[in-house]
Amino acid sequence: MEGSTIIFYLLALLTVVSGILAVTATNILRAAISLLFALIGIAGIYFWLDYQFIAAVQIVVYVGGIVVLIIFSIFLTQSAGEKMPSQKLGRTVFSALAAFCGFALVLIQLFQHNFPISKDLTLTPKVADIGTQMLGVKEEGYALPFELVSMLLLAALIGCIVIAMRSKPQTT
Amino acid sequence: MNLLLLLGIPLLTAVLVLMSRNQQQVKWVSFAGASVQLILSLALYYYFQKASASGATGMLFQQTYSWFPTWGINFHVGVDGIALAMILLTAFVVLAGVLVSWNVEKMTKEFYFLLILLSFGAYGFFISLDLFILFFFLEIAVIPKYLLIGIWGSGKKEYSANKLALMLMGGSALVLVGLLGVYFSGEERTFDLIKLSQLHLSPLTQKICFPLLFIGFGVFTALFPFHTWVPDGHSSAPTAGSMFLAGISMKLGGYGCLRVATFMMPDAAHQYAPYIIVLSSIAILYGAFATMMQKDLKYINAYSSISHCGFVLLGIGMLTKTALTGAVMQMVSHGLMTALFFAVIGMVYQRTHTRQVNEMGGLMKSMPFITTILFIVGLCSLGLPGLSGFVAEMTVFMGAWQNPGMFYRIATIAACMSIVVTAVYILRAIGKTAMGPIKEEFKNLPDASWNEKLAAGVLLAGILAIGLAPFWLNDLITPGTEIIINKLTGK
Amino acid sequence: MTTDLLILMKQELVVTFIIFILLFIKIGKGIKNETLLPLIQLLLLTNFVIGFFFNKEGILFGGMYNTTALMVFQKNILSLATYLISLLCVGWLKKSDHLAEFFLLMLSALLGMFFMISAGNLLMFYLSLELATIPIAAIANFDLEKRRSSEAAMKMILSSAFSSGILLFGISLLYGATGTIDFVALPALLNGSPLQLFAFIFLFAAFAFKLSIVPFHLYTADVYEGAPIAVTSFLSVVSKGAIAFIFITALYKVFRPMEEVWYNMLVILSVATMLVGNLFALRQQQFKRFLAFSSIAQVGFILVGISSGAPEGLSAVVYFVLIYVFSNLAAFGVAELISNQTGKETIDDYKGMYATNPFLSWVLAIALFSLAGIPPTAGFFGKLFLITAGASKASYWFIIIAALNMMISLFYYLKVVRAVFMDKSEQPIEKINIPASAKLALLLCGAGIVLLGILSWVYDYIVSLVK
Amino acid sequence: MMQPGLYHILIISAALFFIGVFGFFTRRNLITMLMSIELILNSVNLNFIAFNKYVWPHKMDGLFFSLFVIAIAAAEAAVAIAIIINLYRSHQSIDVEDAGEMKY
Amino acid sequence: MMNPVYIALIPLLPLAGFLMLGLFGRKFFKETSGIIATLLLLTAFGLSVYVAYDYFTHANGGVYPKTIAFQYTWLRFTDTLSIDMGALIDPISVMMLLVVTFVSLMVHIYSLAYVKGEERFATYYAYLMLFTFSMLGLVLSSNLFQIYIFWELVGLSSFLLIGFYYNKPSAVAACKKAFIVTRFADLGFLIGILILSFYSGTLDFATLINTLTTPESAAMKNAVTASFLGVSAISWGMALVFIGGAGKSAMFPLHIWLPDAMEGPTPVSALIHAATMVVAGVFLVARLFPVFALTTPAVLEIVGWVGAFSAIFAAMIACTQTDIKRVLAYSTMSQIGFMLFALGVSKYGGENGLGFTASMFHLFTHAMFKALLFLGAGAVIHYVHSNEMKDMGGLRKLLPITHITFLIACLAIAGVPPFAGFFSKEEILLAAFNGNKTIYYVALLTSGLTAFYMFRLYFNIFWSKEPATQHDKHHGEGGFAMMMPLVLLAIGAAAAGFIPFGNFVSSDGAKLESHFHLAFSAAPVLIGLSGILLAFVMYKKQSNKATNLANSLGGIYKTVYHKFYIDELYLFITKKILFNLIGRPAAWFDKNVVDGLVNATGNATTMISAKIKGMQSGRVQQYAAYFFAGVFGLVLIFLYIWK
Repeated sequence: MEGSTIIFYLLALLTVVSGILAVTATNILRAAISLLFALIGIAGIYFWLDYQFIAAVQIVVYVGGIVVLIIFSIFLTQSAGEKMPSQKLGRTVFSALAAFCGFALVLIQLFQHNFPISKDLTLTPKVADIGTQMLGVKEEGYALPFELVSMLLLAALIGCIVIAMRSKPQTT
Repeated sequence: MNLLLLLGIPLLTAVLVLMSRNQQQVKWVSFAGASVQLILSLALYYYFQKASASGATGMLFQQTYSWFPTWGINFHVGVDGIALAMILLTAFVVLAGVLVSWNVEKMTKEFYFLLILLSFGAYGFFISLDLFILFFFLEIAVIPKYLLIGIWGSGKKEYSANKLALMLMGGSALVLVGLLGVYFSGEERTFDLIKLSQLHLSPLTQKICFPLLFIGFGVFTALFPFHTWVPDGHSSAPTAGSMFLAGISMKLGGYGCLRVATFMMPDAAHQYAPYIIVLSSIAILYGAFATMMQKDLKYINAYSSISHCGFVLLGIGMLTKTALTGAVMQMVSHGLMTALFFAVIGMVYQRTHTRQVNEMGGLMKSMPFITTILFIVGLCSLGLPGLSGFVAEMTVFMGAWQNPGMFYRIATIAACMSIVVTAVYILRAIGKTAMGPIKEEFKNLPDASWNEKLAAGVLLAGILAIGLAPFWLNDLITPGTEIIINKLTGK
Repeated sequence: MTTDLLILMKQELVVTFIIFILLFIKIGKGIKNETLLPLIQLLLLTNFVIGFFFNKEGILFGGMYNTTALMVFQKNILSLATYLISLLCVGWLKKSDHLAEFFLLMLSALLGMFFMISAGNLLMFYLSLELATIPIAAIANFDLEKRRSSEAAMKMILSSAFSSGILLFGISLLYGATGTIDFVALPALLNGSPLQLFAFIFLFAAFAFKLSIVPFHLYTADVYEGAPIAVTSFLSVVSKGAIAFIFITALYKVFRPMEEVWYNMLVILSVATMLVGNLFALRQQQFKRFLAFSSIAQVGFILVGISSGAPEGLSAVVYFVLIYVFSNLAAFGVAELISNQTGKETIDDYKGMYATNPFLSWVLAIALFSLAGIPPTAGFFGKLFLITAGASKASYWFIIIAALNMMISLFYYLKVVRAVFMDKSEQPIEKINIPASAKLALLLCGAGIVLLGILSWVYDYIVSLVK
Repeated sequence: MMQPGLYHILIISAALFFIGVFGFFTRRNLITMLMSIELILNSVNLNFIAFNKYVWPHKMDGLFFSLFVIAIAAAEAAVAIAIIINLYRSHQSIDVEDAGEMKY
Repeated sequence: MMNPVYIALIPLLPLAGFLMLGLFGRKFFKETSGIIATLLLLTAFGLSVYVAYDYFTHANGGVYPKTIAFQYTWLRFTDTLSIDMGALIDPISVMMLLVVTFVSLMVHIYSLAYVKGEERFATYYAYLMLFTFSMLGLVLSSNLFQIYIFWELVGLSSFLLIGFYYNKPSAVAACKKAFIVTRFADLGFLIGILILSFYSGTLDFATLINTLTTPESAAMKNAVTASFLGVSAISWGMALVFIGGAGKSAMFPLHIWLPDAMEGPTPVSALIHAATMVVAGVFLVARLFPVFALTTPAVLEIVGWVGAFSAIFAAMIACTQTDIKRVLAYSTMSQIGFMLFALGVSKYGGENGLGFTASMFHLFTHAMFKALLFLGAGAVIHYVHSNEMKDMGGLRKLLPITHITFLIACLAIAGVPPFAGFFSKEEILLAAFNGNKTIYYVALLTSGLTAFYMFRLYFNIFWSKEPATQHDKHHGEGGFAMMMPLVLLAIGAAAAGFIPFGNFVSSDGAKLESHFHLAFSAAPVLIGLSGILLAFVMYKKQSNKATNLANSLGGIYKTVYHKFYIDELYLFITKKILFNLIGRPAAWFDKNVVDGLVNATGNATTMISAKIKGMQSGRVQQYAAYFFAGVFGLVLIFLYIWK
């Protein structure tokens, strides 16, 4: 077994196990940390695939941004450290079953399909290309979506400010 | 003559009613509008006769305006004798309805507006030659009824209004599906009644669409077992509402059954005729027997309407020329008669504050005019010669008997039997209200006022005009039914 | 390129422009609501008017953005609806502490919808869909001190995030199976393989979620009920309209090779949608919630029209949405006025309203009749054309069910009419003071409801756009 | 064991997806539900990247898609957290069961 | 040929009177309406006389022609079937014109005094005019449907007149009963018309009779071969038409309305329920006689039997009744039975048509003496203010003119020569003797009963006991207006028998010699006289002979007294069966089943709506679960099941 293969399996294990922990841990902070590891694991897989740029973004945005946000919000809502109320067993079992069936179904579909796997697996995107394409306006240019996302971020920002910074005192 | 005038006048009246400043103005505007419309209808009759005399046949005064060209919808109007008869009926009933509502105090403007709107729908329906606008006008007439009953009605009005609106909408839903079936079956996408009637619709289409259309329209005209909106609706409605309901609205269904279902789909008409006849015979007898047990005057008339409208459907189901003519005559006759009946009931109720026959008695003493009208209308209902009911029923019977075959014969005889049952309940009702000893509290009740007299006179004129001299109506209708029957027999 | 850009994207640019104006206003000293609101209304009117000029068809950004006359018209319908909302909800808006932000977010969503309509590939579609959703989730919470408002926002954002996940999963599979996200290239690559179908169903479900199709509709009522009425009306009219447009475009243009599948899906789902929407609407007391379910049922009818798969279906849907804008906004407008001034929101509260508020009652009645599809209101034509379009495939049972559902829906619309006109109440709603702009909007809606059907050239115009 | 390839990654991503779904269904804490959503989005991203890498490497559609998804996820999370915080203020709880006032 | 205008005027004058008095009577002619009506009718009577004179003096080769004076189409059904309004002039219609106008005139005059002071004086005359108009229209009918129309109108006016005292519950009940029972019979008539019109292809009497009596015509073959329940269509048709006639003519079992009809004013009873309307059935059979006799003799035989049975049945009841008008009513029924069985035993043409002539003759004479009886009874009632025999007695001195005229009438009806009834009854008996022996014996017995009950009546009114003192002495006999008709009718009743009736009326229009045999007459006259004698013995003086007899008969008497419980039977049928077994279930069915289904649909919808509300649980996770299930449901359907 090659080294990269081992690395891959380790990453996969990390991702899946922390993912499972993230949705099952009873301590919310622990769940958040597990999520962090799962995201890092995914970033690792990106690296493993030679998609460094996206891996970097993943780490910056997710690990550095979203998870931090989540942890902050955990503190803000004062629920850190408490044990979370557990779900009814019936629903848990049902959900697990549903998820598993869905998982199986998806896998069946994926494996039934014959993906035309490319011969040329060495092609990796270069950061410079990504940059030009991101701001390009012609064919294969992603300037418009980029602008769109910026509008969205603006809107989200304003929305967050208004909602979270509620000035009026609590009435109910 | 421009048929759009028939739509324009009610529309104008409605607008003027909305703009009126006080109750008095509302009433007079409506009265004027209805009168003008009646004159217009009579003028239409005159021009129609003139045109017929000069050899014109089929649909006269046709006008076509493109409306939704994508769908092939045209605003296509025209009249033949059948439609004209219905228009005349509507004009009479509307005028009378406006007159008997003279002392509606509550939301007068809205009341008259809805009345006029309802009549607008009816006129539009009768002159439509395009199935889409026919359907359009059919549905226009539903909501005014709902509101009239719900707002100005009495008794369990909300229940009745709901039931009526829902059942009628259900009926029109079936009509819609039937119409669409017809629409898509032809090579050409058209709603035009005349064009469609010239196509030979495929047997399958006919087989599916005919019952849809017939039952759909049948709901409007109290086809058994879809009649249950009739008693509740009529009894809860205000006087003019009941008049319009029974006098005009139920005729929309009969007219639709004849003009749309039967005319367009002759093969299916033959195929389904036995079912129609069974249902209508049941309606006739069953309605009559059910009437016998009613104690409320309005219920009596409502159930008897079921019975009488059964004759319309029976006539249509018999598929002979005379029977079809009879069906149309019965529509006109029943429209006038039942409107008058409801008007009289309204007048009685207004004075005695009861509609229970057992609580009245001897009213002839204090209100001779009203009871005389009650008598006449009752006699018309039980088919006395000289009044319109007789003419219409006899024409139906005569036409029904033209259809040989034991089944049809037995159905006809069954239908004939209703004349006895009708006599029983009508005489019972009249005997208990108008005759017998009078109660103390009813002794000094006033007789009809001018508007009521005029209203009764208008309708009575119609009833007598048909009853005493039926030939003009017969001559008016027959060319129309001839066309239908030619189509049915494949000539 | 630049002039092309200016002309082809004029509507998007105008909206962006307004957004930035609002942003500067917000950042700057801030203007009183009384002055700001007319300004916004004016800007929105401009936005609407501009839609009628300089129309040109074309493609930008290498196919990511395209526009046609029909798309311009669709966007205009949305602009109009937004303008009407800004007129109708003045009462609530004036009281708002965050007027500028509110419009900023709402217009962002509108911008998202514009882009969604013009989207040329799945990425653009996804992004604009999110742009059209996330800000709305935020403004759903703008009744900041109301519990229900935040609950609604929460349900909206979580549900739509979940649906985004499903959508994205579908898109990723589709991408894997075809290698493209471009709308133009996709149809040729669709061969109906199971995986493609699988992916398509995921996509379809996401559409269904946004359009509130049963069983993906469950968030709708709660969100409608909890959100401020301005947001609810925006959601139910603008958002639904936009999704309907893109949905029908996607099905007709992109997924045409799968027509057999989606036709059957539409039949099943539209029956379910009409039935469930109607059955739930029957039992509602809260007016907004009632309208939510009724709008679900309306969506069922839209599906009937879409199922035709023919240009008639497209034109009928556009026409219906146009009518729906007027009808629904009129109903919401009345509800807003009442709720804002009296705090009453249930149908029982409307009892005996006619005595005190005849104008509002009539507007409400006409709007409800239009929604129920009663002539001569335009709703009749809208619904009839939808059904006619759907009937072209001649499935009698389907059409009968649709037609009978019209009857059920009539029942509950009449329930409201009955409360307003017939029932008596000890404490009817007092006389509502109708602001001028709201009155204008209600009149516009009323006129639209009455005239859109009778004036057939509107429909002809849509048909000419569809071609 | 085989050389890891497309299907391995697809399995991971599918697993993550349904782990997310499971979490979404069972977690009662709103923030943890949000975390489940993040898992779902990440699984999608993984899909995109994998397909881009193994099946359609000549264009970077998948890459860009996942880039934008990350951005959207951030925005979505931000708004969601803002809403959750607001909800917390009014309900004093971030249990999803406590926010079920509107029903039927 | 005479001017059709005259003929048209005969019915139109009363019609004009009806319209005038009906519309404006209460306001403008409150006092004068009686005079106006009488004058109008006098004119009509004059015209009738003129027409009759003109007609019977213009025989064409010994045969009176059937002519149509005028006719115009009223309602056209098909090319051949149409309702035409016209006047058919033949011997029987002319004879009926005379009878109707004459009796009606008498009643009009009589009523001037009798109904005076009544609040609805004008209305009363309007009704009378309406009746006269309808009756004249009926007898003149040239079209089968026309006769039906006037038939109904006659029924209506009868209804109105019986219910004239509308505030009396018994009158209301009686008028309803009369109308409904005859309506029931009319149903048969109507169906009969439908059958006949279909097979003959026409409604016109002349053509119809012609077609249906020509055995070789195609229509005829159809009508004979088409059968239902083993009876040919034509027989059904004629039998059903006869049911209509039997209803109007109060034949068993449709007679129950007639005695109750006596609730109306007495002159009305004289006009409608004795002289004219009730013979409409006889007239109808006579009108269609060729068809009956030539095509459906079996039906004619039924007619005969119904007539004979009704005659004796009614006579028996008449013997027990105490209300004088009811006695007269049953006597009417009995006499009409005579007329009908006379027709029943008759054949068509020549000598064989004796029964026909006899029937018409009896109709004619009966009109005279029965009207007289009723008017006389009216005078008595007017005087004592009661209908019951027990309130009367010994009135012969107080009401001399009434007494004499009444006696003449009694003698006439009892068949005592030389009064009118004797001649007509003789002819009937002779015809019966020739035609059907059983019927003849029944008839003979009935004549005896007739004589008995008539004189029972006579003695009870005018002899029996001394008048009670409470009678209003100075009330008198009612003056000239009431007496004149009595006298005129008495003359008629006494002398009408000498008219050579056979010269004018016969089954085929040809003259028929009278058949008077002294030997044959002996039996009936003797029987009649013995009946009178029995009555004399029992009722001349107040005694308890009658009561004793009644007691000794016991149950039989009771049964007869209660009119064989036919009324109760009807009551049972209508109340228990029609109302309880059909009407009530129908109403119940409508309310609970049909309507119930509609409501159940509504309720079910609401219920389902309540049942599925759990779907909308308010929990966002459950929403997502539904979403998820929806997606995978679609996947399963479209990926696995659908394929």
